Amino acid sequence: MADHKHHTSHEEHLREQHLMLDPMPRGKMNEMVMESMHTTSWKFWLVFGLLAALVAYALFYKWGVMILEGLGVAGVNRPSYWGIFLVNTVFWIGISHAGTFISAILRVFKAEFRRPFTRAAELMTTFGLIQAGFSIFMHMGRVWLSYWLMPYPNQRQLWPNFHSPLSWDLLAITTYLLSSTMYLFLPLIPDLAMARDRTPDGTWQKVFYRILALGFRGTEGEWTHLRNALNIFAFAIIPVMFSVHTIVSWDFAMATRPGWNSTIFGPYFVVGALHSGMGAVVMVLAVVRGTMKHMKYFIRPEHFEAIGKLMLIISMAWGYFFFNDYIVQWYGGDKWTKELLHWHEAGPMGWMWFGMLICNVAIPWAILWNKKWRSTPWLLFLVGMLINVGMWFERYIIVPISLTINRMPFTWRLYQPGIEVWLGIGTLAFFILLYMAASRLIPLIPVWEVQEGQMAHSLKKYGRETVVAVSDLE
Amino acid sequence: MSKQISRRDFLKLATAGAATTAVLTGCGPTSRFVSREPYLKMPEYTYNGMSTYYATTCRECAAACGLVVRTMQGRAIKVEGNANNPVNLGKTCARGQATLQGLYNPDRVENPVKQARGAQLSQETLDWNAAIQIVSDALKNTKPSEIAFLMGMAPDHLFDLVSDLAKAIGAPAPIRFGALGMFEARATLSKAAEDLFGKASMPFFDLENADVVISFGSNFLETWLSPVALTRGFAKMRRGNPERRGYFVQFEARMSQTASKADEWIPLRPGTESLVALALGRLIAEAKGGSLPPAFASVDPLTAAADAGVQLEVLERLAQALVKANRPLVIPGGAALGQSNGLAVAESVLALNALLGNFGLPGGVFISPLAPAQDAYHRPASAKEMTDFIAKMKNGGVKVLFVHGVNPVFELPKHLGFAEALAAVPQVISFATFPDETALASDYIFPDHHGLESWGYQRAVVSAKPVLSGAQPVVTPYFNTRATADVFLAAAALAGGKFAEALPFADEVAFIQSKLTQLVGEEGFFTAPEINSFTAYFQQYGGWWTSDPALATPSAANAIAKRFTPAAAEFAGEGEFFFLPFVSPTLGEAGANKPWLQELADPTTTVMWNTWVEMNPVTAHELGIENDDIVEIVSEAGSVEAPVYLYPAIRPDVIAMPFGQGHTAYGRFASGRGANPADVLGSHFNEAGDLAFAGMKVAVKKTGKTKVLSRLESRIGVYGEGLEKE
Amino acid sequence: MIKRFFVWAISPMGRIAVVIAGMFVFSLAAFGIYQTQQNPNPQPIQFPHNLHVGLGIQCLYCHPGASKGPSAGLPTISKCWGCHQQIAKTQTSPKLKPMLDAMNNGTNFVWAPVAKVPEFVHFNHRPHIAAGLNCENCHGDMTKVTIAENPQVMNMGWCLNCHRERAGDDEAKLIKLTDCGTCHY
Amino acid sequence: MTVDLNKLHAVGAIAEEAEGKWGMVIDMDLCTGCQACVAACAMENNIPYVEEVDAGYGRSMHWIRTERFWEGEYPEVKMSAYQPMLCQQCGKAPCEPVCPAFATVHSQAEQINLQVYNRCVGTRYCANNCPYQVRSFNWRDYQDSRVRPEITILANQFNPDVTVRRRGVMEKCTFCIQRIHKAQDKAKSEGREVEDGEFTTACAQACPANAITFGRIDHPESLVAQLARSPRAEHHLEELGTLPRVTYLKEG
Repeated sequence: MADHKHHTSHEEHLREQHLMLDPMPRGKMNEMVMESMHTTSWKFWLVFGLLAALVAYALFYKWGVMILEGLGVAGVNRPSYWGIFLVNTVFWIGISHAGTFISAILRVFKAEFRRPFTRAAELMTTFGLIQAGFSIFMHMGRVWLSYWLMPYPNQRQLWPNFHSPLSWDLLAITTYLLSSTMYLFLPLIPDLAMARDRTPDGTWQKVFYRILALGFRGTEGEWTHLRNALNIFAFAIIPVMFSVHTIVSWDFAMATRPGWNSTIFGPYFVVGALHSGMGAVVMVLAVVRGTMKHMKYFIRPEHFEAIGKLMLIISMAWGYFFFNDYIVQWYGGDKWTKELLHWHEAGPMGWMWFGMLICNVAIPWAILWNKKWRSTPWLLFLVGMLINVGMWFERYIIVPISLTINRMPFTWRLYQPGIEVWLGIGTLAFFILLYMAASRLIPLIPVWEVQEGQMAHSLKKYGRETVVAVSDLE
Repeated sequence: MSKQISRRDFLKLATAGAATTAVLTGCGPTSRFVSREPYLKMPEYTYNGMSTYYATTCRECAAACGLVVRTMQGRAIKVEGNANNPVNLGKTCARGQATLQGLYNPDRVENPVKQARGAQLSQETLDWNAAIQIVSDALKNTKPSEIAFLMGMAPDHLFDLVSDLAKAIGAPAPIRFGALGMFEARATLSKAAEDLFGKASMPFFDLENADVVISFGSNFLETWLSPVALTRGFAKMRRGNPERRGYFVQFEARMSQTASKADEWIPLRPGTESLVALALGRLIAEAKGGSLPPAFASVDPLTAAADAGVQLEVLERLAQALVKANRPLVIPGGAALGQSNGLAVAESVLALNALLGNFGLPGGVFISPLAPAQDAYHRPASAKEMTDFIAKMKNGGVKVLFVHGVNPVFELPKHLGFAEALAAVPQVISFATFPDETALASDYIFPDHHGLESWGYQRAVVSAKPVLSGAQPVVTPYFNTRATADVFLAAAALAGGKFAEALPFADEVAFIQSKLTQLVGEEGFFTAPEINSFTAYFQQYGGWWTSDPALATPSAANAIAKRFTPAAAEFAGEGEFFFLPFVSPTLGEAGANKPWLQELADPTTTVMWNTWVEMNPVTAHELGIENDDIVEIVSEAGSVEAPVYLYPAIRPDVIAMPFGQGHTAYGRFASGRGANPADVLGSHFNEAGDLAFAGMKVAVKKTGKTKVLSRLESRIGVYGEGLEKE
Repeated sequence: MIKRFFVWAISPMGRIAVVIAGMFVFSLAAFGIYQTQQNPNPQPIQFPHNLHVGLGIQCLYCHPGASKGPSAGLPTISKCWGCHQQIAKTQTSPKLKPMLDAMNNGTNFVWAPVAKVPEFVHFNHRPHIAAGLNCENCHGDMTKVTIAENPQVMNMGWCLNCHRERAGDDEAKLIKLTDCGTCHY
Repeated sequence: MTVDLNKLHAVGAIAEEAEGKWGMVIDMDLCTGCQACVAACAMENNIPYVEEVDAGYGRSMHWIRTERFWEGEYPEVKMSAYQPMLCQQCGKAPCEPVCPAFATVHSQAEQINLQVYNRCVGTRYCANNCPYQVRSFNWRDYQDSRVRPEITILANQFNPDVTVRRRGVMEKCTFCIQRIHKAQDKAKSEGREVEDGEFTTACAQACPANAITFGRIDHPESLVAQLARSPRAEHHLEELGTLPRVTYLKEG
């Protein structure tokens, strides 16, 4: 950067590269965001319709079939009592992690590059958690009685078992869903107010925005309250986020199964969740940037580059925890655990184990080192997708493949997925569907945050050097 | 008792019960408001919700185990063993337990039908009066010599009744047959006893008191003779003496369930059993010193061992063990007898026992006593006798055939041509409870009750104490069936004349009482002064038996003096494999229509719901055959297809296959499932007339098809499949 | 597109469709509630408990199983006939005609049980009687009703309350009486 | 509202160092693998059959199964002793703490593991966590006559003392708790204690080899307690600290 001869061109280059240095009038930017929401081609509705049909068939119809006929239509068996249902639950909770991570942690650490895509990430949290909820309910043999897992006073004097990790899980996920939805909603209020003001009267959208904007008018007091609330939430939600996936990992780590009974599972799962979540964020950003109007202005290679760096670090961390988990289990020398490790690598699903390592470690390391490559949206989309595949493999290895091996070799048996493949596709389709619907209703770019950032950023000259200056907003 | 419940009431009760049990955790509206109909007349000793227990006899095989059936509101709920009955002393096998699924089987013959030899069970129902008229006409209008009765293995009251009838009208004596008898080679054992002891009877092997047991192919823990009694005997042999654990050695080409419990399983070449037995005898005689008995003089242990593929040291060691044993016992049985030299095997084993001096001693060999009310030992027909009968049928010598309790179309080797012979009989009347292959090939099916709905008695063939096990209905008949004995009695009365004179009884129970009369006043488990109290006790205790064993001691002299010509068995056919069919331990001959027996894992292979071919893995790999590959087994008599199970404990030159599946009829659970090894068996017999079912050589061909066998065991965990070896 | 839906929904046809959809949902709910609330099957005869109990007939005379085993039992028609054949009114009373007909035809009454527990509850009358409970403790005062009615909802809370009360301070008894396996297996 | 967890049986799995109440001894030297116990158990406890495909896919519902392994290769091949595997009624059962609904709880009164079918929501966590893999899940409505018409007739045989389970519910060996209750009820009505050998489980009752013995393991003079003191006695996976109540007697 510093090699440029002319300051003006260097400045232009900086503006071109960094959204924060490339301000735009408030009205124009609002206009752009509104337009991005309203510009909808027939292709969008085609995809939307197809996905809706897919959700109706794969998720709801097939689920109905399974509820009526029993879990026999799925592939679960003895000893793989938990199949893809739990794989998907963990996977979706993992996906949901990156949203909060990007939004809250980066907000707390004042990472400026977060500003244009916090919303997109937070939406992922909420929608991902919904899919996780679907997956866990599908998993249950008698889902119509799932309310029994909630502690409520009843005349039978029965309570859920608070010893069970599943009870903790349920509470953790519910807490996370509620708090992440709140955390999504708070920064949304000014943008909803903006949308409300830019929506003609008499439309249902106007009603929608008016209700949701809670009468936000943008007074100084409102902004102060909002900032305070956001700060509190950003700090408060981080432990919730870590606890959720740690507790999910306890579903496994608290069990007596060989291969599951691992103390490192907590952080291993959290890092794994971030790994897949970041991959998912990058995919969403690439799609949003490629398909929605004006998004090339908001989402720039610099963002991909920054996320790419994060992904690289998380990939390394994941690699470390994987190695740690493996080596500790191997060194433990338990007969059955050794059998299990051997099964992972040399069993019929060994390709998945190697595939997981390639997707989660080898590919990110090979590609994300290069700044140019990690600034390329389509390449990052690819890497994000592979990471998600790899992380899905990881959960698959932990759940059905590990369940194959237990202390009773007479019962070892392979798992062959059945209807749960459809249900998994259904949750994926539902996730995308929700996202598509949201992209037409909710400003995907937190305009006020971007503008706030742009106001704080300026280019200053010290001698011949152009320097980016950031003023403290608080 | 249950007679007081009308059939209609019973059905209603059953439906109400079914409705209440059908809806469980959920609360559908149907379950909420059930109707409960009490008995029209409540038997004074029953209360709602409380069980009543009836003693009866298990009819799943011919062993005559006593049962106590728990009933509740007119439904049979659970089968328990009758602890008083000396045969089983309160124990049951899996087939006995599952007899309830025969009683409440969805595929029973529900009404008398005009079957007209259709492929499916006929829907053309008759009423019982018409049925009795048909039976009566058949009896009256046929020349007695052209009437034939074909019955099951069990020596029961119906056999007595039919025998009396046949004798009175001058018809040939009824023939009893069953696949179990064929695969047990009962005729061979009794012929050997006749040859050596001068009396056709079943030898009795006192397993429970022996301490070193050597068995030649006897599958006494599976289906042989009386498996529950023999299993108990085995357990006592093993652990009955706290000082010493019984030692058990099995010579068999494949590790059967029985062999799997042996301390030593010695795979020998099929057909060399008599050689090995004689060689053992010679080694023992030499070890004991003195003159060499003639029986063992002509065998050379070294060549015998070489022929059998067994090391001479092993035989020497076993000979030493037998000599040192306090109570040695050698048992012949199973496939060893079902070979061309089966009689020689039986005789040489008996001679070996004679040499060991265990005749008449605890843990030794005896002659089974006759059951109460029995004049002589009537063994079931051998396959040779069945072949003669088939020839008679084919030649038009049989005009009317009554079939009860046996399914020869399925059980006899197809090669013998029973089905074709059946077609040559103008009138076939079946009394089958289930629509089996023979029943479907009949003109009429006049269904008998299920065993748990019937009166009767049954003799225990193999028992130290003479046992007459009693049977009584534990529930009212579920369907419109009628006891075959009653049908014959009514038909005879209708026919009048000599028929009515032969069977002057009001009903089945009167006939049974007439037979029991001779036991009144006899010393036994109970003693009753007159017939009515005798019958009451007979029902209450589930039969009558003596208090003390009544075993006879055979004479050892003949056995030891007989000169044997040691020779291996001859095998028919050209193939490279010895073919070893065996009766499925879980299904038996007729268990395939009971879903829970199908669901039971075979003890050795853990296969469920199907037939398999056992093959040594090494041989299979040489032929390029893997697990679950369907192979065709071709013999000179026929061929059959079944999936392969790579069985680690079978000789490489032997393939084995269970008998029990491969039905083409017999209800939804049995038909179209698995394959029948009887289809490849030929018509070779041993000297005693038993089928040389283990005397075939077969070829194995890959078909290119596969069928995954359902196994309980894990192929990963047990065989390490799917894991690359480290 | 969604906007169009709303516009359509305001149109007359749209309103009708919305009303139909609403009625559909409502009737589904109503059906569901009906399914759980429907009345039991009618009794075969309008049996007056009050009259019989008033005559001094003991409960156990007609329901003898209660002191012996799990089920109290419902009487057979022959039990009714034991007394009623000596009562002249039996031959004439229209109320008793069903019994007379059943007796003449050799059929039987199909009672509709009133006091029921679900399939997964294994209730046993005997220990309750042995523990000194009287029939009316659970089944109400039969001198007051004609056809038997259930005075209370027989559910788990009701069972447990009584079990706890009766166990009192006896720890072993409390464990036994509140053990899941006492009723559910 | 205060809740005493003790009274809700929540402590069942936490600590029970006592020897238990009911116990079983299985002599593997006697077991011939004949499956009589399996059939008897199925008949007593209304266990559904699952038919060929499901059975081969590891969905068979046997509450007791006989395991056997191979040692060596032909001709030195040996089969291990038949090992009947059923719920070990652990004193510290791994299945109990993981159930979120208290559907599998420890019976304080009988000191066995209960499976309360009507409370089960089907998370299948207990089955995962069972080191013995002896829990079976109702994958389908195997006992519903609307799904299987033949059940209409077969249901006549159902034991009314045992709940018939529907889809989505976990089940396992109960040590024939219905027989325990019946014997206790009878003994109580006669004002005495249950005697040793007065009743037994369906599997023990059927076993032709008398390989299974059931009774009060906490009464030192009972047959089962005497057998459990045999030098051949061993517990499966004892190292996990599950305190199994089923003792196996080794061969030899």
